[in-house]
Amino acid sequence: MRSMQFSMPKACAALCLVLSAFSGSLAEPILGDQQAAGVRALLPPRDVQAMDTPRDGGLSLTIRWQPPSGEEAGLLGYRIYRADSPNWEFRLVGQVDRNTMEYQNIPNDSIKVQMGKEYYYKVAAYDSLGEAMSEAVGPVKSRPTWFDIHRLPILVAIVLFFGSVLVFFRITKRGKGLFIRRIAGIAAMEEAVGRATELGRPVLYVPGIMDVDNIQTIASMVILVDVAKLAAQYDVPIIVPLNRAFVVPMAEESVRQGFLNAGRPDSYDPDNVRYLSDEQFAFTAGVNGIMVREKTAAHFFLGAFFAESLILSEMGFSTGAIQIAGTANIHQLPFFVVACDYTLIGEEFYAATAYISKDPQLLGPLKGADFMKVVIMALLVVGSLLELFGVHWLTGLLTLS
Amino acid sequence: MDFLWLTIAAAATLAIFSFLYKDNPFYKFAEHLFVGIASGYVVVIEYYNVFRPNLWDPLTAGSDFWLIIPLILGIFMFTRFFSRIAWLSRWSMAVIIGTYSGLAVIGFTEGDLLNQVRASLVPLISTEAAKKLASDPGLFTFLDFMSNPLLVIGFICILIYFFFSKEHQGTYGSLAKIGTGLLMIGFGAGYGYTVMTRMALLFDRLFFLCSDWLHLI
Amino acid sequence: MADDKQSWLNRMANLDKRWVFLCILLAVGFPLFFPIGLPMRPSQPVKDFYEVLQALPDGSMILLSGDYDPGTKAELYPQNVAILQQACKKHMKVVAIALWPTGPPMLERAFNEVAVGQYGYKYGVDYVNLGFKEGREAVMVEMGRSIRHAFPRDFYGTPISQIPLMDKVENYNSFPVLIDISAGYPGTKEFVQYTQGRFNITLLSAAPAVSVPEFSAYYQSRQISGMLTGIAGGAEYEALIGHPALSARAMDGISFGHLVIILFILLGNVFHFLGKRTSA
Amino acid sequence: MKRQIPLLITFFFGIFMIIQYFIPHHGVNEWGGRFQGWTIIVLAFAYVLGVANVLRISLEKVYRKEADWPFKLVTCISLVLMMGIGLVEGVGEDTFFVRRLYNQLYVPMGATMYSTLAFFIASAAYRAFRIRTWHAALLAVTAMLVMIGRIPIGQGIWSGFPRLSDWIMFEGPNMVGQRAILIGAALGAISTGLKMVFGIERSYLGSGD
Repeated sequence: MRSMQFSMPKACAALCLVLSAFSGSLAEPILGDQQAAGVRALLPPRDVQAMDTPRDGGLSLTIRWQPPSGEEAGLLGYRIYRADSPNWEFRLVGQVDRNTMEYQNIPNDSIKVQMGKEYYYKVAAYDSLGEAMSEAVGPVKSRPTWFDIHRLPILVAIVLFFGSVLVFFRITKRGKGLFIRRIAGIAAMEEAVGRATELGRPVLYVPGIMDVDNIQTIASMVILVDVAKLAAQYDVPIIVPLNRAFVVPMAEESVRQGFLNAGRPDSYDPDNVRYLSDEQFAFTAGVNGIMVREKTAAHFFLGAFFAESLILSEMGFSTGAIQIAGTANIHQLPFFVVACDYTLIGEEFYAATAYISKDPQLLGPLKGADFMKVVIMALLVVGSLLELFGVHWLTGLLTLS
Repeated sequence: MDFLWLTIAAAATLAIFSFLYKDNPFYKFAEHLFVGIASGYVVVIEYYNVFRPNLWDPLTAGSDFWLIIPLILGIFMFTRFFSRIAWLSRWSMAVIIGTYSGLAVIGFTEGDLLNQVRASLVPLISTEAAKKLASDPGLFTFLDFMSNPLLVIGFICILIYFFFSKEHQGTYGSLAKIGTGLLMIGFGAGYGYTVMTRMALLFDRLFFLCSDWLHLI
Repeated sequence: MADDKQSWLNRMANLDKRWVFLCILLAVGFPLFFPIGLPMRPSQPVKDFYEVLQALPDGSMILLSGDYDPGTKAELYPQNVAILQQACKKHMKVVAIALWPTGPPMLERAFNEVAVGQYGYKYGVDYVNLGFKEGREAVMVEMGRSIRHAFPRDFYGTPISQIPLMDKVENYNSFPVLIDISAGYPGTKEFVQYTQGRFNITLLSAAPAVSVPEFSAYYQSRQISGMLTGIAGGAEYEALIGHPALSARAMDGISFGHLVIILFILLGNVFHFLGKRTSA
Repeated sequence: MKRQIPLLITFFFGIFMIIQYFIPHHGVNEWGGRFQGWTIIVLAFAYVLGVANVLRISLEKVYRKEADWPFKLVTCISLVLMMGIGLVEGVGEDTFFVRRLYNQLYVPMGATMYSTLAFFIASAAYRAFRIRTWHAALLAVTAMLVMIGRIPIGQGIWSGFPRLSDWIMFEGPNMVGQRAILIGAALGAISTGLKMVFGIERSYLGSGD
C-alpha cells in the first residue's frame, strides 16, 4: 500500500508525458484533444508572473501564478516551461503539486539561469489527460543583490557595538572611566592562591577542554597570565593540565609571561604545563589523579567545560581545596555554582581579564558591552510599553525577515 | 561469538564502574583502551567522510585545483612537531580562527543578541492573561499573568547584575540582588533537570548488564 | 552521650559518597526487576514537536542531524527511534547527516531498526545517511548554500549524484523542517545561531535534559519550534505517537533515582541543621 | 613576517565570513562556500594532529618507562588496531569495525564513562544543597520542584507539579535567567570575535617572532 502511494505521482507524470508526446510537442497545449474527446477542458493558470528572485545571488528567477478559475477536481499540479524567446520552443524546467503556486528556477535545476540573460516562462496546469498552458510571460532576467537590506539590523548592532568599543578604548586610554565593580570570584583569586601558600601545596589551573579556536579558551589564557603571576609572587607551583595539543604552547607562554610579570622568570617550571589526553574522560581522570596525588589546594576551572565539570568539582571538593570556576557554557553553570566556592557566571568570566589587569585594551570591550546592556534595557522598557499599547513598530524593526 | 563480545562489553562496563569504589588497574586498563579506541575511530571516520570525499577525490579527479591550498595548510599543521618551522602551523590556525571568529560574530549577534531581545519585547501586561486571571483566579492563571512582567523586569534586573561599571549599592543593588535570585532559580532548575540525563545513562547501563548480557529480565 | 550524638550527626553529614552511590544504584536498578509502568503527560514543547511534524504533508522530505555519541545514546537513541517512527508512519523521506563523528553509526542503527525493519524503506530512495563532516559551524553555513557541496558522498562513499533521493536536494530550503538530535557542541545551539534565522528554517530539537534549561530561551522565542525534553520528553513523545518503547521503559528507574536525590537533599539539610543545633 | 601573515590571514577570512552574510551575490557566496570547505579540511587535519599527539606522548612515556607505562602501551596498540582495521575494512554496517569494535567496545565504554555522572550528581546534591543562605534556598527548592515535576510520581502526588515545573522552565524564572546569561555571554563572544578578526587579541599566536 505504501509503495503504491509513492509511485502514483510518478505513474501519472509518465502517462502525461506519453500523452503530450503523442500530441506532437511537449510544449503545445493539448486542449484540442480533450475537447475532441468530449472531456471538460482544463483551464490554464491565471495571473502568471515571472520576476527576479529578491535578495538572492543572481542565479534564480521566481515564477508565481493563480490556480485556474473554476472547479478543477482532476488537477494534479503545474509544470513550468522556459524559452529564450517567446517564439522559440519552451522546455520543461520543473513541476510542482497542485497546492504550490510558486516555483523558483534555481542553480540545482538541470536548466539553470544565467545572470543577466532574458527568459520567457509559461506555466501549464496538468491532469491525467493533458495540460493547459498559459501565455508566455517575460522577458525577465536575474540580477544579483549586493546588500541584503533585511539584515540591516544585524549590521547596525555590530557597528554600534564595535563603535562603542573603539570609543571606550580612547576614553580608557586617557585614564578615565576605569571603574569596574567588585566581582567576588575574581577578588577571591588572591585569597585562594594565598591559602595554597599557607598549606604549602600547588595551585591547579584547568582552562577547559576546548581548542584554541574557542573564544573561552583564549579568554582563559589571558586570565592564566594573572593567576600565574599571583602564584609566582607567592612562590607556589602552578599546575596546568591540558587536553588539546594546540593549547600547550599557548599555556606555556601564558605561565612564563606571568612569572616574568612577577619578576621571577627563573621559578617557571615547564614540566607543570601538562598535556594529558584529547579524550574528555581520560583527561578528567588524569586531572582527578593530579588533585589526589599532588594535593593541590586551590583549583581554578576557567574555560569551556562540559560534563566533566561536576566530576572535577566534586573530586576537588573532597580534597578540601578552595575552588573558583568560570564558564560561559550555560549548561554547566549549575554544577559549578553548587560545587565550587566561587563561580564566574557567563560574562563575568569574560570580564575577569579586564578586571584584573585594568588594561585599556581589555577595558574598552567591557565598557562597550556595558553600553550595549544599557541600550538593551532601554529597548526592553520602551518595547514592552509600546507593545502594551498595541504599537508594534519596534518589534518590526528588529525582525529580520 | 555474540555472547563473547557481549561479555567483553560487560567487562569493560564493570571495569569503568569499579572506579566509583576506588581507582584500580582494571579501571586504568579500560580507560586507556577507551582512549585508544576513540582516537582510532575518529581517524577512520575523518578519512572516509572528510579526507576522501572533500579533498582527495576532487583533487585527483582534477575538478577543483583550489583544494591544493587546504591540503598545504593541513600539512602545515604538522610542522608543530619541528620547532624550526613550527611557525608555519600558525597559518593554518589563522584560517581556522579567522573563519570561526567571523562566523561567531554573525551567529551570536543574530541568534542570541537580536532574536533574544526581540522575543523579550512583550506587552508588560498581557490583557489575555489578565482576563483569564479575572475569570478564573488560581495559581496557574496567576503564574501565566506574571510571565510577561517577570520576563521584562526580571531580565532588566539580571542585566543590572551583569553591568560592571557601577557598584551594587542601594536600590540599584537590590535590583541586582533580585537578578541574582532569578539566576539561582535558573541554576536550581538546571541542576534538577539534568538529574534526568544522568539517571537515564545509568539506567541504560544497568539494563544492558541485566538484560542484554545476563538475560535476568 | 551528646558527643556520641554529635559525632554520629557529623558522620552522617559528611557521609562517604560511596554510600550515596550505592543508594542510587539500588534505586535505579530496582524497577528493572519490578516495572511499574507510570503514565506520562505530554508537556508543551513535546506536543509542539509532534504537531509540527504531524502537520507536514505525507511524503515530505525532512533533514535529520544526528549529533550524538555512545555517551549520550541512553537519552537520544530512543528519541531517534521515536522520530523515525513518526516520520515513517507519514511516509516521509529522511536525509540524515552528522556533525559528530560518532553520529552516523547511531543513525544507521536507528534506520535499520525502524525504517528498514518495520516500514520497508529503501536506501537511496526513501532515506539516505550522508555521514559525518568535520567543520561544525562552517558545515552548517555551507549547507545553507549547497548540501551536495558539503557532502559530496554518503556515509558509504557513494557519490551523491547516484542517489535518487538527493536529486531534489539543494540546501535547507529543500526541507520543510530540520530535526537536530543534539548531545552538545556542535548541536542545536549552533543551529540556532548559525542557520535558523539566517536561512529561515523550522528547527526541531531532540535534546538531552541537560541542554533543555538553556534551550528554553530559544523555545520561548520560537527559534526552536518544538523540543523533546530529555528521556521524559522522549517517553511523552512515544505516548503521543502511540508507540511506548525505550524511553517509557526507562522512566520507572529514573523516577526512583529522582526520589532518592530529593530524599538526599532533605536528609543532608536535616543532618546539617541538627548537627549545628547540637554543637551550638 | 612570522606574525604579520597569520594576522592578515585571520583578518581576511574573518572579515569575509562577516560580509558574506550581508551580500547575497553568488560570486561572494561561492567563494564563501569554498573558504568554508577549506576550513572543513584543515580542521580534519587538526583532529588527526590531536590523535598523532596522543600516540606521540604515550609512546614517549612507554619509552621512558614512566609510571603506568604498560597502560600507555594499551592505548597505542588499541589505537593502531582500531585505525588499521577501520582503514582496511571501511565503515559499512556489516564490517567488524562497526559491528564489533564500535558497537560492542566503543559504545558500552563511552556510555559507561558518562553514566558515572549519575552518582556524582547525587553525591553533590547531598552535600551541597544545604540551605545556608537565601540563594542556596532558592537553588535547592527549585531543583526539588523541577525534579518532582518531571517524574510521573510527582504528578501522582499533586497534579499541578508538572505544570508548575514547566512554567518555571519554559516561561518563568529559568527562561528569563537563561536568556539574560545568553545575551551577556553573546556580548562577550562578539567582542572577543571582533578583537580576533581585527588583530587586537593575538595571544593565540604565542610570543616570539
